[in-house]
Amino acid sequence: MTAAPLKITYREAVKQAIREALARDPRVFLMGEDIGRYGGCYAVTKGLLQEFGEERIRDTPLSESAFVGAGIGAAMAGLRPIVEVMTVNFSLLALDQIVNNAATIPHMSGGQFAVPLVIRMATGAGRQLAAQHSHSLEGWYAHIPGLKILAPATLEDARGMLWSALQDPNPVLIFEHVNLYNMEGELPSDAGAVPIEGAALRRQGRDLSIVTYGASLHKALAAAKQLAGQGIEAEVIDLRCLRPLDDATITASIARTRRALIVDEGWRSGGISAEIGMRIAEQSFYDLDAPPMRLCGAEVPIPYPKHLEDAAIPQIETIISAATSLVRPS
Amino acid sequence: MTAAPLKITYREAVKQAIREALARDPRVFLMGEDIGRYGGCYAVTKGLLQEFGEERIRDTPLSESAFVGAGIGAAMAGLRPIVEVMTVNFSLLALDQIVNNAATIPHMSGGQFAVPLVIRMATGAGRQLAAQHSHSLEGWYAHIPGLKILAPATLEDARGMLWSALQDPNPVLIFEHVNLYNMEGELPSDAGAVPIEGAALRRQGRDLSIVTYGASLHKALAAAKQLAGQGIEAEVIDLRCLRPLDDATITASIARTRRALIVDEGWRSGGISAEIGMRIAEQSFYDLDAPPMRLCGAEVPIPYPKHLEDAAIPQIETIISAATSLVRPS
Amino acid sequence: MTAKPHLDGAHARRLLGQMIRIRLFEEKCAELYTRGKIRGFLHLYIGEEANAVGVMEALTADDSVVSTYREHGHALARGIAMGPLMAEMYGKANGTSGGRGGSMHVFDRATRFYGGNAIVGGGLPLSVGLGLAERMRSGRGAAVCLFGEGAVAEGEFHESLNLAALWKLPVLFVCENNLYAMGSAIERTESETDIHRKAEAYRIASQRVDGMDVVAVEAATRAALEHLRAGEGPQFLECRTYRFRAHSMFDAQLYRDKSEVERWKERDPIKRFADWSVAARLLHKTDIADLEKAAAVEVDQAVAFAEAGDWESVADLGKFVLMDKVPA
Amino acid sequence: MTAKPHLDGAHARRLLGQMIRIRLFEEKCAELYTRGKIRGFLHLYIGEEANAVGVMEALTADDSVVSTYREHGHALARGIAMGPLMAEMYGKANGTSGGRGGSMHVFDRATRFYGGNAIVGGGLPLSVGLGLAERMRSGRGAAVCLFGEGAVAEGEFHESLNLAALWKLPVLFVCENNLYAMGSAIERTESETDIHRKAEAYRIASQRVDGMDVVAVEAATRAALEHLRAGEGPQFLECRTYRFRAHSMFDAQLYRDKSEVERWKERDPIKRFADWSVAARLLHKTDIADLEKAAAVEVDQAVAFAEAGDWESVADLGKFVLMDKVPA
Ligand SMILES: Cc1ncc(C[n+]2csc(CCOP(=O)(O)OP(=O)(O)O)c2C)c(N)n1
Ligand SMILES: Cc1ncc(C[n+]2csc(CCOP(=O)(O)OP(=O)(O)O)c2C)c(N)n1
Ligand SMILES: [Mg+2]
Ligand SMILES: [Mg+2]
Repeated sequence: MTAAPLKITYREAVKQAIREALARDPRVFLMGEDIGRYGGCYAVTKGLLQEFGEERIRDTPLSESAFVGAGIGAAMAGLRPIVEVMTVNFSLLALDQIVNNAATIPHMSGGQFAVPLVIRMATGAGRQLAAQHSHSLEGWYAHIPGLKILAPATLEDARGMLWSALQDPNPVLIFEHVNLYNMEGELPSDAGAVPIEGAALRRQGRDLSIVTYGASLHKALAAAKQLAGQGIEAEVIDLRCLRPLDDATITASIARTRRALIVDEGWRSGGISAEIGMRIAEQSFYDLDAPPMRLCGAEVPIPYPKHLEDAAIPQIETIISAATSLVRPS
Repeated sequence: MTAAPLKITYREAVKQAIREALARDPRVFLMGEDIGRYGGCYAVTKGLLQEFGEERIRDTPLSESAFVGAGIGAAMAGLRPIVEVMTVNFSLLALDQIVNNAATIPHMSGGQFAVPLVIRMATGAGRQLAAQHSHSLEGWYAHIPGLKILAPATLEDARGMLWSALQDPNPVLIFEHVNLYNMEGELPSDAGAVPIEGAALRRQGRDLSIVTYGASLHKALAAAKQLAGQGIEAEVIDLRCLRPLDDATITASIARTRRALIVDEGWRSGGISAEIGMRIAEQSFYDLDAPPMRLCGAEVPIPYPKHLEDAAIPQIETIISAATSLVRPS
Repeated sequence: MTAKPHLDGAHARRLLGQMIRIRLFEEKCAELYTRGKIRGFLHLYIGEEANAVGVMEALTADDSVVSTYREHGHALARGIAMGPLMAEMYGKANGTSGGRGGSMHVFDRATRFYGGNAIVGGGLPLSVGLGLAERMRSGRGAAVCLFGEGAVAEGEFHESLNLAALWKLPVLFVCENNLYAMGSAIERTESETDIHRKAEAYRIASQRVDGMDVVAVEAATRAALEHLRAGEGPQFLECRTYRFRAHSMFDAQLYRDKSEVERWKERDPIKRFADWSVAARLLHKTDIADLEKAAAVEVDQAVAFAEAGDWESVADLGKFVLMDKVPA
Repeated sequence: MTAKPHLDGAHARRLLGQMIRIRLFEEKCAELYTRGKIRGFLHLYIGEEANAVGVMEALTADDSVVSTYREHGHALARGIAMGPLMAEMYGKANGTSGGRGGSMHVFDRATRFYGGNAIVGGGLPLSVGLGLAERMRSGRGAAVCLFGEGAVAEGEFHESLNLAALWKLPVLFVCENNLYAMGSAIERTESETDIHRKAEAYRIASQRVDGMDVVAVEAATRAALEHLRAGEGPQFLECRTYRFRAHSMFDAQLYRDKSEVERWKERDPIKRFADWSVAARLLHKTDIADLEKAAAVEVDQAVAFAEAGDWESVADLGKFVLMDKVPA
């Protein structure tokens, strides 16, 4: 029996997850820029410093490489750090630590050391923050063996993935889309952990499968609703986890719908949609009635003005028209 | 009329290209770790310090971010730096500068500033240097708009791409596979610049198209030779340039062969082969007699022992068996 | 050593006028932000104007400037026209960067303004490259790199200072130490809080200056540039300053006391310099009113310029991702 | 301050024995490299043995160690058995890291040896994390981070030292300054060549020590650890040393004079300490011969152990890419 659902934001769901982790496991602590006194760039961690104190809520200097690396070391030594890199844009400064240490040491040491580290970061465009603050690189990170890559799109996942990620012996990167923080919905007050593997079928349909994740999931669902009005029934898959990918759910869906549209905000060439599309081509080739299609971010540094930013990433309308052209080619 | 061909190594071809650039354009200079006194980690730049002096052959401290960023600044100010990042493994430390400055500023500044910078790096596995020194990330870099990504596989390209890259107004990354430096061949003594766009058909065939680049090209050609003995004629495409990709050459080849095998040493998921495979699925779907296939690096940090390293990357034998299974499925 | 610059009335008017222009421009920006005309991140420089004006007053056209996301003051003081700057804040095509950069990414080729940069510390390596180019071409210019004290913790600071010093490049590092990086007080981010002393660890000559005193900043900059142009290598300036406003428009300022802000406001660089100029009989009270009026008019015109601007066509979204030539 | 450790015969024998073990192990490695038994990059520590031995002698089992690609000496002195170490050089499954790491990536959980690291500066942030874990669990251990002077130029050095000092973490930074980073002499890479003074820019207490003198290194390490364990925060040790061999097996050593190498060889830490021990009547000449013999036997056994090892099965290539549990 689940408790009564409460109205809550995605931001609040993440915060509850962090608070629960801190309360349940003394090895858990938080580290990142302005997570304490400032309350977090996106206000996710507001109040936690007061509640848990400075030892466990650690404001860091602007030193992405050092504090991510310190998180790796602390995890190797048995703690369970949650490192917040304020946004994915700044994570490039810590990439060497993530790739060459976190993702590599377990294998390279012959399994002697695990890196049970969670790194959270905000990702995505849509707030007119321009080229250096609007990257969508979660799909890019999904190239790295040794990492697990999560992209919670729903309140349940925002609330439930963190605890599972902390139980995982591997470095887990959680990408929270900036445009989701204010999203409201209902969540049972006793909502708990959810598994961090497997995709979720968020909508059933028969005419095409829309494969997506993160903020684009909600655009895809809105598009699917409108498409239904036109007689096109889209199945919508939320990947949830970008590494490892859940091939089975995708393959099964395409066996039903025979058409695939993959949607992500990242740059098209070499993005996660390419991987998914190629897997579909490899595994579902004979099930397909049409070539797999993808709708991605334009291959440009994201510009500041709203009309250009909007034009640079998938929107409900562009999803609808892509889906329509896939199902009803002219 | 070209001059008589001379026997020469890939290493020497790169050096000739650098030397020519230094001699022809006073704005060109070289900067990187141990390129001067030491003579270059792979001996590519040996002797250039003596020839061109300290102002133009600049040994840098171990500061990848700063000297790559300095290259960007110098290029913006009108010079033509060639920055050597000793190997791609260390380039992660400079990634913020490459992505957020070099690739972004021209667009973000509304076209006011160009970044006519060339960054050279060694890439690839195969020398038993283990996980932190064996990355193949050129395909990963190809995700970034604003960059051009080159992978010279032949002596002609090693000799000729650099000058063209220096004429290009955009940041160009040149990836030289470590296993190619000792490759010998013949090159006309007056070999000059070659265009830095477009793939090259290195072998013609009718049964399948092998799409590859870099060190894998030579494995693919060797495999194609053996396949011919079995009656399978493989066409072999050398991508040469990983960003932008030359779709037309690939598409035309597949229209002839109806089968595609993509080979690269990088990790499979989210690698360049995924992008190429997806493009083939998108553009050549109805030309294909079989799903596009890829043969990539195993998704592991590359281990030190030779047998495991060999097993982790495509080899002539695995290319042959992949090609065979594609053309003659059991 | 250059002495404190001998100020005449014109000089005082210029300094004060620049500071007032910046102040009024930014107050208007804040207003336009609440009206939704400016979006994204907006970082105001209010309270710190003396730094930009003092530094830029000492530069020549040969010098180049590398800035941060808090760069409106730097841009205006460097000579970028207010209309295109405001249009950039709007994201209009008649903005300095064609509207693509917005508040954080003002670029201007004509004044050698190498950009606002939204990656903390991201501009430091660029400035080393600009200095290197200057040196290799035997130019007379300096590369002036402005950054906040928060950037000092980044590895780029360390690598850049070492490289500039090692190669004796003409780079002037200007650290605008406003005591906070977002909500992090410097005591909470630096084990050594006396920043200008860090420069010594690279053997870079450094000065600390009162960043609320425009004349002091100008004098220190001139002194530094003199050493620099004499071939003595990079110079370092720490300007002790304070931002009166929030870090950005999203900041509830939980991390500092109102009283602290009020104390610093008593040292408002504009009021202070205006009072002093009047007391020193360099300016008349009416001069000040005139400057304020002129700046207000200029701001209104800038808004009108921005309002009248066009939006870039969506068709041009991909333009300049790859350049087809190096701009002359 | 701890005084210079009072050496007895057993202590001297231990120090000398360790240095001899390292030397003979590595001379064997060089030989095995030319025979193709060891491949990839091989970085020898010959000449620098006093650092590893002096530092490790002062550590306890609670301490953890973060090292570099030049770590055979660190590993042996820390107590990693020679057999598995040699097997790792071969890439055999009975190696310390199951053979996957090779020369540059020795890991050993039992001795808290957190790895050789082939990214220069890459281990520094890890050590900060190890120190943090120790602090948060109120442990008594120190995180000891060894790195070359070349790493000092990396941003990671700067960020890590600041963070460790800011949080007063129990990290002992040991810079093995052998004057060269590959072919780059320190004067060509650092604007301030007196490295231990850089530590001061982070308010980290630092000592410089003769890295060719094992007793001095041990004493300095003990002193540093005493401060560290008293809660005084990170400590910094600069060991002035020299590598007698090439950077790696691919290095033609164009960048330094043979005579310079010869001069340093006169200060060979093994010979020097052996002579001193005999002169001080702590050891007898026969003791030294015994130590050499024992080490030679141990090396032969290590080679036999490595030779006898199996190759990891190709089927296990993907094992541990993702761990299925955290090792206990
Ligand atoms: C690399 C990086 N990390 C984090 C941020 C987020 N951020 C933007 S401004 C800022 C504070 C910078 O403080 P400071 O350098 O002192 O400059 P100030 O804002 O005070 O002018 C932070 C943390 C960023 N933009 N870049
Ligand atoms: C980030 C990075 N850049 C470059 C290299 C190549 N490299 C390996 S060792 C080395 C020199 C390091 O010198 P130092 O830190 O003094 O250590 P030493 O070899 O003298 O012990 C270089 C440049 C590397 N491994 N990592
Ligand atoms: Mg600040
Ligand atoms: Mg060294």
